[in-house]
Amino acid sequence: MNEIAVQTQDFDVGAEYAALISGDTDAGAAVFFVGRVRARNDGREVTGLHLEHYPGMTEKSLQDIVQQAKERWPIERVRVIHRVGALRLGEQIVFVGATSPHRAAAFSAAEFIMDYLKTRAPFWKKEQTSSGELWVEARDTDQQSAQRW
Amino acid sequence: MNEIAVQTQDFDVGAEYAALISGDTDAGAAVFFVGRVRARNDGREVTGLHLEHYPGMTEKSLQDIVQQAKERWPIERVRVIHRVGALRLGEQIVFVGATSPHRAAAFSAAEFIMDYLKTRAPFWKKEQTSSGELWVEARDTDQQSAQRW
Amino acid sequence: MITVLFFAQLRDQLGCESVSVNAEGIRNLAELRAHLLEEHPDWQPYLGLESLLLAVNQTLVKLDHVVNSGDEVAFMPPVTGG
Amino acid sequence: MITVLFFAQLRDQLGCESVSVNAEGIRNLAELRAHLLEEHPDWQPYLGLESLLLAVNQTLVKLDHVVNSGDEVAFMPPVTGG
Repeated sequence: MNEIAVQTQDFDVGAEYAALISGDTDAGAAVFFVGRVRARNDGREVTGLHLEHYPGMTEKSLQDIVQQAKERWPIERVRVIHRVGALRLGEQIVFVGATSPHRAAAFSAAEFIMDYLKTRAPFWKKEQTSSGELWVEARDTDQQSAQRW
Repeated sequence: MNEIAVQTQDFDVGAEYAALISGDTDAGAAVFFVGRVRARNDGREVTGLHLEHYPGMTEKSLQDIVQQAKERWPIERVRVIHRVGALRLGEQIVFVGATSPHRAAAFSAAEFIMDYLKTRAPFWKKEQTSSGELWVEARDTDQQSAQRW
Repeated sequence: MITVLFFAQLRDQLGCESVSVNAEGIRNLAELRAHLLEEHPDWQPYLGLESLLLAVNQTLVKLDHVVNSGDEVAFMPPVTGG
Repeated sequence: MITVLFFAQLRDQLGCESVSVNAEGIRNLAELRAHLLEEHPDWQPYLGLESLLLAVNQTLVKLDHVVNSGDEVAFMPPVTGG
């Protein structure tokens, strides 16, 4: 299993979890994050997203973020999936899974990967809303989250 | 779906995830923790566990912990499952899932619930090891983790 | 009467799962424990441990918590679930 | 030559996805940007933004990063994935 996937197709959380723990009895702790297209964003009614990315750099930046997580925490396995292209309301966008012997390490690694992905990986969301399309603005809170680490 | 389950039977992470997000397009973020019986603990070779609990108080304390999480963070849905009885190497012990519009809230709520569960919910592990059975000792690091919140 | 429960290694150490105690003259958990230790001096190394968790009617409380007839009291080792 | 790529709203604003620039006399990203703004003064409100992310050969870098012929350079709005 590759650690990183950038893909248009959906993913199966149960299958990803099963693959992450398969045959590994040292990883007592597994933490997962799933991000989905939500109905409201900054007060706008969202009906869908288009996710643009920078092919090549996307995979490279995710691999670099995963490598940094592994250097900081005793991680057994990591899996990052990010979808691109057209996504409808409620659809899954991103999956991050991390396993470790230690609970705190698994939580920290998964949250670190998400915080870095949000501020360093070249993805851009264009929202479809009731009043037309618009590019999503980056949030200061995401920068602040990433600066914690 | 009940928020809390204390049970001998195993759980299906994919099905639990599906139930948590079903029909809810406001929860853009979902965080899950799964704890499993691991092969090594404090240098001992573990072959299985027996999980004892205090029936009645267990459910009450988990419900209280979930309530505290909801008062601290904007949580959409929560699910906590803890198994009791005999568990073999690699088997799932505990599931905590939390959904929220906000990533940071979902991460914090799931980790808070685990930290409190580890120090306040009346479960006790007896390990089967290559050199016999022994009751697991509580860890200072778990107390410290719970005191962060 | 007060129902007193013991769990996990504490139960194994005392060789006892539960006892019923006459509530008369017992105002709080500290007095309940003193009463139990008077009747079972050999329980001191285990029931005297400061690290024990205490519950009255299935809620965690401190040693100065009031107990009444009909209460369910539990003495428990530090928990190790999750 | 240097390949320069623009992404997302920046690409929409410039009405341009990529340009090739003669590397001669251009030592770093700041000079590359100055060169582009000389040729396209109307790009200033967008390409002049301090918030833009910069990459050379698919790695995030700062404005003083060296560029050479053959490099792939990207100017990008702050990212919004996840």
